[in-house]
Amino acid sequence: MAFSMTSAEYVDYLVLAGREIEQNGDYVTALDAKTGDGDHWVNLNMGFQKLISMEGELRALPLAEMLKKVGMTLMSAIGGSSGVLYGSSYIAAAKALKDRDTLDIQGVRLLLETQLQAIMDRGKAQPGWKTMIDSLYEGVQALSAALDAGADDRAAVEALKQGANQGMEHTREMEAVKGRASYQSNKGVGELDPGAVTMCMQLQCLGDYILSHKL
Amino acid sequence: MAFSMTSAEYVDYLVLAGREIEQNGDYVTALDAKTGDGDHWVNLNMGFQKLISMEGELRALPLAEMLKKVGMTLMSAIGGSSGVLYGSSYIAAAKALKDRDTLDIQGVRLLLETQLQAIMDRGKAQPGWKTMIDSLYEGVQALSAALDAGADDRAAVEALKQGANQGMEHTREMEAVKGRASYQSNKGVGELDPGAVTMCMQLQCLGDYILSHKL
Amino acid sequence: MKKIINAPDRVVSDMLSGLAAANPNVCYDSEGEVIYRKAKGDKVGLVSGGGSGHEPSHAGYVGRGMLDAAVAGNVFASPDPARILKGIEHADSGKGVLLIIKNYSGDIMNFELAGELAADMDVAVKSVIVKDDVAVKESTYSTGRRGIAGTVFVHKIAGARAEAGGSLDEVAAAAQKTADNVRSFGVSLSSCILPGVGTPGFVIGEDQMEAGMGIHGEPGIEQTAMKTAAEIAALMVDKITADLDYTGREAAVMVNGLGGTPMMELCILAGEVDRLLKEKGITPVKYLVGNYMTSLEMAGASLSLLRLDEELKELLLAPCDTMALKEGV
Amino acid sequence: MKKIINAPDRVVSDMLSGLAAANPNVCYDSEGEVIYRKAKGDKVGLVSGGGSGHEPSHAGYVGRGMLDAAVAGNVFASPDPARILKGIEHADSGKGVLLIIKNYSGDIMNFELAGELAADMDVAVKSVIVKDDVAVKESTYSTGRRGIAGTVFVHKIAGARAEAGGSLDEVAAAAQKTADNVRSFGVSLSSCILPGVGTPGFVIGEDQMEAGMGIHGEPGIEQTAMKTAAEIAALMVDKITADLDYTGREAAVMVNGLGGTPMMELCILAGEVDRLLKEKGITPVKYLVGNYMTSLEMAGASLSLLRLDEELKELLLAPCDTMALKEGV
Ligand SMILES: Nc1ncnc2c1ncn2[C@@H]1O[C@H](COP(=O)(O)OP(=O)(O)O)[C@@H](O)[C@H]1O
Ligand SMILES: Nc1ncnc2c1ncn2[C@@H]1O[C@H](COP(=O)(O)OP(=O)(O)O)[C@@H](O)[C@H]1O
Ligand SMILES: [Mg+2]
Ligand SMILES: [Mg+2]
Ligand SMILES: [Mg+2]
Ligand SMILES: [Mg+2]
Repeated sequence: MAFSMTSAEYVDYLVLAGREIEQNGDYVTALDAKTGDGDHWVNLNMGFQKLISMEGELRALPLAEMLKKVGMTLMSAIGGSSGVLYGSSYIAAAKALKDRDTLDIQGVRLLLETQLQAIMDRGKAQPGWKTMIDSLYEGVQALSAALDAGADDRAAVEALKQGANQGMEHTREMEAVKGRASYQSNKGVGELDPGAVTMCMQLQCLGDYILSHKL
Repeated sequence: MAFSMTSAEYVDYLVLAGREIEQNGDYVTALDAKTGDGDHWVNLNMGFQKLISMEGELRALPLAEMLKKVGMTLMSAIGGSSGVLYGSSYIAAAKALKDRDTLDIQGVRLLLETQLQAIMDRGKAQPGWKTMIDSLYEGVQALSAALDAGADDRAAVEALKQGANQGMEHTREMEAVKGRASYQSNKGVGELDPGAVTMCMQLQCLGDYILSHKL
Repeated sequence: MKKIINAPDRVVSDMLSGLAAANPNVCYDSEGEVIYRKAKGDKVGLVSGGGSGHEPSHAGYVGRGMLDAAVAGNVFASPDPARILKGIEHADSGKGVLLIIKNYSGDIMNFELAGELAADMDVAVKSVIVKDDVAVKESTYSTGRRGIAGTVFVHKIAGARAEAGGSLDEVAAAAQKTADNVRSFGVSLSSCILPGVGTPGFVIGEDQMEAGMGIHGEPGIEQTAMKTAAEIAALMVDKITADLDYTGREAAVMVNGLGGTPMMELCILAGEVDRLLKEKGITPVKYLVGNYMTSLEMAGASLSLLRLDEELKELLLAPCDTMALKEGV
Repeated sequence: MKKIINAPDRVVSDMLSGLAAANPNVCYDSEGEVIYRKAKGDKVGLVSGGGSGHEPSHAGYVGRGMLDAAVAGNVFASPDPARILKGIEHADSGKGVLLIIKNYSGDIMNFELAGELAADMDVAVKSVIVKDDVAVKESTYSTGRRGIAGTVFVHKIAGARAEAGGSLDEVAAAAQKTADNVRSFGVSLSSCILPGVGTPGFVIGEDQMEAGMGIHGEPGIEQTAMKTAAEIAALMVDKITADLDYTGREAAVMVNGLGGTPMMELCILAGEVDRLLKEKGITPVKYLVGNYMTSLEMAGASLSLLRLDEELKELLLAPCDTMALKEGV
């Protein structure tokens, strides 16, 4: 079975992701306090709560415009590293998807690949450097591999979820190159990267939304 | 039996008083923290430790010079309210006793009466105002009353000790007029005055020294 | 107790020698624990001081346009008369010396005695007593009000008058006028630890604050639930303006941190104060926001409002060049 | 959490509006969370900024002889490019704008993007990145060293160069030279609480301190037993002078409090630093002792040493008139 997701439905997913993030404050803050400055959750949450407060407005926008608005909003409301990275990723996605009204599985793939590239470009960072990139990178890799191997939508989305989770888990053993964990003498080895954790949460929510509402 | 105390013996008493004060840090500090600024013990102790460190020098001085030196030392090493009050009291005592080499019971009486007057003058304060004056005042009153009634030295010294203790206890119910407890809305009622407590300690030590070494 | 110190009994001398090392315009007299101006002015000398633990008060205000000498006691304890006399000697250039004293029994007694000793040495000495803390009821019978952060305004204005060549009487009059027109009120959120004691003397409960606490941790007028910045500002402004009428007047405003409260919070408080003053028809013409008179590492803040007239305003805005306050760049 | 605030999500705007109320020389742009000079100079514009929580950095340094605009992000989070662009607009008078950036991924990315946007609008923009914290190893591969309190020297010196009419290239060169010659090292004694979080992210044990902690509470290089002021000074001076040779040179010295450490302790530390520098043949010619770049209410301090030559010295001592730093009264 194949799915197709409207702009409004993507906003539904964002609301779910926002709720998920909201509930994980203590956990994420503790992670960022260990290797960073402890503000990742407060600011990311502020960004997503802003999106939730704009839900109506966002739902009414065509896909590309919605993505752009999400990007601008996250960039300004989150600030810090995550703000500009998420902002850039959504603004790039808006460009890449400017001719589409809805997202099918290939659309989701393009969206995520575009976001990945935008984050890598803006962050001057690579997979394996213990950042949010790792969850997204392994998620996108798994999704693409599944699709290239002819998997159906459900299996492809499951692969995305699993890959994202593995990417997040892999950050535990990585040495940080960019971001605050790189200031530590052991480069944060032994701890999950908070940005990878919240990126993974979003990808899980996206997958779950598609699986339960669209497939 | 009558006693006579040399300058060196008075210094022995001061050393004992210094040791007694040293051991009561937590208690006195807690009292001054309740109604004042918590520094009474630190500073008074610093003053008496200074005296102890000068023991040899002090013992060698004639009575009046010793008292003056004690006054100058306490004034500068303690500082604050207690420093200038104790300093003034010893400097006044040195003047009043300048013709004596030793202290008999009348000498002790004169010493304490002079100190009391000096503290009241310098502090512009009266008995009943919840200060160190109250221990000294009631001690001196009891001593004088005993002597006037023909008590022997031992009984007179016992009266001094008991009076001082009562004076200290009475500060609990007094309203502060001078000093930091007067800033409180209830004027410190319900708490002992720290200055009265340390004054009482000294008078107890003085009495005990005379009772056990001189009588 | 975690403090950046060497030893509790060295804090005062270490602090003053460090301050003198950092400030080329002052010297340190270690015998008297006095910080004094290197360039002695041919003018009325200004001496202030008191217990340590209130830094940058008072040594931070020694310099052109403010104090000539600051005398430090032990932590929270007035310096003794001998030290104060040293300060007077350093400040005196033959035109007399004004002592600026905060209203505490200890300070009054020690400064008074020092003044008598100086008079014996034929130095003309006057003194002004600052009692700005409206948390305490004024009284002629008891010690009365404490002197707190408003004292810095007295230093500034008397300093400007002296720098401008005022006589001892004129300088004392300017200082007295300032003292008469300044009111303060403070709140604290935490206690502080005396270096020689090592543990806090009292505890303010989590979610509690103490209104009207003095700068030595002397108990305040009440412990209340922790308030917002707007509520704290309202409390401060209300207490102060209930005591002195500022309506329609210009005012200098000091939002003073007690040592452990960061600039972020002081700025937030200043914003709320500003709004309230304007609502009440008071015109703030000068703000000082920062740590001017502290209580060791205590968290909290005080507000001081100085009611201005043309004379006070001009003197307040006159140049000064000290470590902790500079005006007129 | 006890803070003098109204609400966690209002701290930045409340703080900036309070700061603007208290400082008649600046304006507050609430849309961009920008503090900018009221009197726009006909000169190269200087913009700095970063996460909030470091007050008086950066808004406290806006004024004659230092910054033209300071852009504030959320607590500990870089402002986004749109805000920074606002700051650039306020600072630009047609002679170009220099961005002074502390070396954090977040700040770099946001300021860089803002610079690109400004360039699209034909504003000439250059930037200088400050990385003075020797607690972190420098690296071209990774983010490398953090920028901390030494940044204030960059503001001061670039500001003086701009005020003196320097071109964008000249101002950038002065800023770069300062950044190249300044090194810092910090220790902290306590953690701090983000207003939006409400509880401390970590705890430093009683009798422990963290050496090399950043100004956001990023973990330092080691937790050690609490040291004396003399030992802390030695650690700081050693780490800094091991990284850059100051022997026989003049230096500017900043003893910076992290927010919760009072002036008494900073002065004691300054005294120890002064002694050590002189022992090493380094000549301190200017001291700044106080809270210049804080970490909310964190207890602790950092030392910054700027190696001077004649040019840097002259610019350092040139007049400036800001809320948090005044020179040349
Ligand atoms: N240069 C970078 N490239 C990609 N991701 C980064 C980069 N720098 C930081 N991150 C990610 O951002 C997360 C931290 O985000 P946040 O706490 O919002 O920013 P900050 O580090 O500015 O406080 C890190 O955990 C990491 O995943
Ligand atoms: N004016 C005064 N006259 C007599 N005793 C006083 C006076 N003021 C204070 N005291 C006494 O001094 C004690 C406090 O001493 P101390 O803590 O050294 O001084 P400070 O109040 O300056 O901190 C009080 O408890 C009280 O007994
Ligand atoms: Mg972070
Ligand atoms: Mg006391
Ligand atoms: Mg005291
Ligand atoms: Mg951050």
